[in-house]
Amino acid sequence: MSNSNFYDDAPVEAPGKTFLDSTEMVLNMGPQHPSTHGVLRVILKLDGEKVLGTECVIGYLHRGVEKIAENRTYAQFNPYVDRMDYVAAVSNGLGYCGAVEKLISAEVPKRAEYLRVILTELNRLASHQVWLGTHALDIGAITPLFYTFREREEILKIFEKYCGARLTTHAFRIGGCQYDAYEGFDREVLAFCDAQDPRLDEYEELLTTNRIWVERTKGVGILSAEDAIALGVTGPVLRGSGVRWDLRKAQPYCSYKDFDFEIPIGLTGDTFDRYVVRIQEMRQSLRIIRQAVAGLPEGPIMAKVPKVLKPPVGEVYHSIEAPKGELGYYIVSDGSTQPYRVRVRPPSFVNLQALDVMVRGRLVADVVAVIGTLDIVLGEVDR
Amino acid sequence: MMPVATTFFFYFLSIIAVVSAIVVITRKSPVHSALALITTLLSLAGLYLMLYAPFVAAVQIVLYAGGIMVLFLFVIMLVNLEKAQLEERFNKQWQVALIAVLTLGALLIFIFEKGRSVFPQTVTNFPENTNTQVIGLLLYRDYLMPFELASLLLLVAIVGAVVMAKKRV
Amino acid sequence: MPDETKDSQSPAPGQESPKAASGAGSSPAESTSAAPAAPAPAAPSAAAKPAPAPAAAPKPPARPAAPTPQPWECELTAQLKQTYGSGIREAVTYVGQPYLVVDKSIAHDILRLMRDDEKFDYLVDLTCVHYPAREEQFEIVWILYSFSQNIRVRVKTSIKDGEDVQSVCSLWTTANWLEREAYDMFGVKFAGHPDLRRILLPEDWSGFPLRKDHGILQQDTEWVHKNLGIESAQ
Amino acid sequence: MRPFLDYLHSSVTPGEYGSYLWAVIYILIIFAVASVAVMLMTWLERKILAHMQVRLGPMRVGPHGLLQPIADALKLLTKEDILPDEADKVVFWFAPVWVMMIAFLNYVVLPFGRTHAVTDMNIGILFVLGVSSLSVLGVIMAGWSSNSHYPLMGALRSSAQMVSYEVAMGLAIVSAVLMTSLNSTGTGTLSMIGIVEAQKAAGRWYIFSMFPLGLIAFLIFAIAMIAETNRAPFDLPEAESELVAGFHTEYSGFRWSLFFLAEYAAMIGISSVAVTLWLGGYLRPFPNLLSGHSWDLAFSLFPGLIFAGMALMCLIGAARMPKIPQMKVQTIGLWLFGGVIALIAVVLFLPGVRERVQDIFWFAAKVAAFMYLYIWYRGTFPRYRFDQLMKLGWKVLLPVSLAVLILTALVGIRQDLSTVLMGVLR
Repeated sequence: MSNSNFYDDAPVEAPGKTFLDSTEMVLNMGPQHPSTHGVLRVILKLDGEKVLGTECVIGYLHRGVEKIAENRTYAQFNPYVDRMDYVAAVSNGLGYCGAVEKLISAEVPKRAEYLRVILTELNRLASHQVWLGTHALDIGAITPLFYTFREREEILKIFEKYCGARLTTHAFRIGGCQYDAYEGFDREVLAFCDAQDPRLDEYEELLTTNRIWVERTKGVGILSAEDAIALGVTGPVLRGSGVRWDLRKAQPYCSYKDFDFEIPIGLTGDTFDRYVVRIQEMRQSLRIIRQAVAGLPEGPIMAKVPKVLKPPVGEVYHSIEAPKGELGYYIVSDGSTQPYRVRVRPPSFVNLQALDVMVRGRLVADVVAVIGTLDIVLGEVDR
Repeated sequence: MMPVATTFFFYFLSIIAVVSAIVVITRKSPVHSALALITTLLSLAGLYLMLYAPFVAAVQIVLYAGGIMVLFLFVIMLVNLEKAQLEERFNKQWQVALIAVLTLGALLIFIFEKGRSVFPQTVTNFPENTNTQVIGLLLYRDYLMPFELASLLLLVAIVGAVVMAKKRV
Repeated sequence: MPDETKDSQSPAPGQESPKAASGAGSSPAESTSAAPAAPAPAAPSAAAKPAPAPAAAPKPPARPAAPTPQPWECELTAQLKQTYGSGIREAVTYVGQPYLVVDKSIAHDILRLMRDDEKFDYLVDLTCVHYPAREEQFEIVWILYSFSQNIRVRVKTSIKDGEDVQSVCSLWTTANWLEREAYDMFGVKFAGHPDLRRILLPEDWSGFPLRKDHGILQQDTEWVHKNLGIESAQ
Repeated sequence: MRPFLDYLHSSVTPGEYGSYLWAVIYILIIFAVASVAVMLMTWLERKILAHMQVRLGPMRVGPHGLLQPIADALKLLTKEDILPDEADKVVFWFAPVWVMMIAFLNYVVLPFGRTHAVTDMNIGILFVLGVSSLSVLGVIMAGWSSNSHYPLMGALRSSAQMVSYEVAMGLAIVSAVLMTSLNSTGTGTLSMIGIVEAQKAAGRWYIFSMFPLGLIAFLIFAIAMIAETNRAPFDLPEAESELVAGFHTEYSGFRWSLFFLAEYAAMIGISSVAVTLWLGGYLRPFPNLLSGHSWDLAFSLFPGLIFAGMALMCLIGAARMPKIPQMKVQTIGLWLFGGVIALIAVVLFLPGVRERVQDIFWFAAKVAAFMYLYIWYRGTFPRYRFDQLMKLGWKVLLPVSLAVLILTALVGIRQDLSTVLMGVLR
């Protein structure tokens, strides 16, 4: 976790330097820092304000989720996944349930799938709103944070009414949903969508045309499409680099092929593009939610799943498009009630690796902007 | 308006100036030296005020204390010298410094003795509020040509400095 | 492998329905052979031999629709089998997801081939599974994805404890952290990795927690004994 | 005693009057009022920002959180005073004192009214420039002595920023000073009161004279002064998302509150300079156009009326408070507050007070507008990056201010120029 090499090497003066040359400075950003979004520690090698190199130190929030999974039954592990990306708990649940359902070949009823889509897309909105607020705060605009949290609160209220929890929702069960939509669910969701549209315009008014915002984000943290693919980044970061790839379209799961939506992409792969991509994604999410609410079929919400899950021996990899990128679960079953191995493919962890490429040669202020634009959640990075 | 406690303030400022000047050369930490130098400059500005030269005093503060010394500190903080290096650097020069100080002091005393008659015996009171205007007239009317030439020289120096600094990077 | 998508047993893009892959019927024998692991090294051919049963042999499935692994047949596998022969131990699809089990010695070559020739340009994930009962304890899994073909393939290989596996950092930059994590959790060494250090756990951590034989209780007791001076915290 | 009381009938500043006692009294009053203004400013900032951000802000301590600044101050004073082990103790101790001293030193020359300034220095505006150039030293001292990376970077940023923006600021000031020389005698003034009086004589605020030159110079100053006081969007030295708290990261408790106090005092101080130079300082609106005894009377009633209105709002608010036991203390507090304001309103209507205080009122009103702008910027703008800030300072503000200066000079001597040109042509 700590890396002594990097730290020790830095202050040593390079030979041939004269007495008056400025020395490299090693700045330890985090784990207690206002804008590392949790307990990320970034060691920056600086020349004045210019970043010569970065080193991410992670693992402060490591809870051994994958080990826990091996000691829980399939159903028991379900609530644990909520704790990974805690701002998008519903997506985590969707991925895990989907993987187990694939493993046991369960057929989820249509109504449950639509409910899942509605909740997941609401969660995507909530996650993007947290991102937008904190990202703007990192760049110095304090007001958007309060606006986005106001809207997120509405989403959390819907979650609370649906399943009783706000943050770690545990909304889905293996085989469907535990709860049916409550009375007035569709009305409230649609009311939220209608209220959300003008508010997205409001965010854009505050930021998209704001000169300082544009100057701070345009051309900052550029990630070319080739780099993005080589680094394995996914989600809005990949799309911001101009790769039109979204698992919801590429390999539709959970009835996503029923809905009509677009995949916004950026052109240059800079921070501004990723910002625009996420804002557009929020609009697309609203579109999906409207369609799903309108087409919400009647019927059961749970597949016929045995009480004690004993999947056949085998292995499966299932991934979904979480707000942060491709969230995959690789589950190996040995035929017992407990998974033999659960591997989580965390989007934040992989995306965070791109930080070094994106900030090298730029200024300290850009590091903060880039950490914000990667939209990482340390609970998921460290698991 | 009559100034009060002129003598007191004169000696007060002089002592501050001298003491902090000594501190400048005795401190090991360059930042402390720089701060002491700023104190010297400020007390000198106070002395200018007492000489009814408010403009000079203000310029002294703006340029030396506020501008040049800030750049000094800026550089010192950036360079971040090693302590051992400092001691080495500042210990070898004291003999040279002593000779220089003695020579300069002797020169000053000699001039003071020799040219005693040049110094006025009484204080002449300039009207306070015309000081700045007088300087302006001198600079931009009587000595316009030298002033502009000096500006040109400084401009050349700036350009030269930029060019030389550019080469190194 | 253009005809990949036409193969009924392979995942047509976006339609990884479990139904599509479930075979005609299943017998206990077959389902036993569907152990998650690679078969014993002596039996490179995919189908027949029972695995050395990492866990208790699963009971015959209660439901008739339990999926079974099907041989994965397409141009790519045919070509690979031709080139590497018995190096390709298995080429299977299970619930519509194809995977290759290859010999350790050719794993890196195959991965390079997959990236360069077959355009699997995105390394989705790299992980490891521990089977302490086997001789080749660690199964390394590379999950690959091709943007152009929209196919996801797993490549797996097995190594003994203490053996190295060739790093793929030079093929996919993203492997850097993923390999560090696999090393951190399983102690699998990746030869040629630029900076193989622990990533999530502290540098001075002892043991590799995701190994099946990692004693959590024992580690806990050791820690409290050393740091708190008590016998046990349990 | 007689000369002491006689001052009240004079119409000059204590400095001109030569009364040191009165000067000291003025200094004390200004210090007290500025401190209270800073406290009020912190409350206002939190309230206004809160309302911009669809929330309420402080509501618990006193009616509408009015006593929040006092609670904050108490909290800061009782907080543990942490002195970093590796810090340079003397400099660390001295830095906040210096920053505070410098911030309040400006107030010596600020003319709050024709007679309400500690003294009227003939180099007033130069004094302001000199003092503001010294304020950066405190920041550097604080950053360096903390012996920590974030403060050091904050100090480096801030010194670079303040030195850069001082240049543009100085040039903008000079173009305003140039305008004072546009009178029959041809000599300008550097005195703060002199500048305001010159605006009165010229019949217009300098922001409107030589349109748009005055306006551009004012805008340059308005931008530079935000950078000088390290406020959003130029708050890089203390950018909380990058440098934690910049140069005062290592400070806590009382020392930190000195920095805080100094920052707000400097904001008020530099806004006062802007008001003095371009917005007619203490002059009431239209002193020449709407002159005459009745207009004077009407305008002098204004401050009293405003306070009366505020008192009325408070009292109405108090009367409409919910009648529940939990709100009892709050209601009483609001009644008392309204009462105090009403009392102030009554005092402001007294003829003697009315005449002397209205200058201060107009000055304070103009400064308050600036304070609101400061808060508004903070609520609206993201933060500039360091290189962008430097680019703006050196590549935009400096050339523009130089051009404005030269144009102002040319317009100022256009009569002479035309005569010379005509002579050459002939």
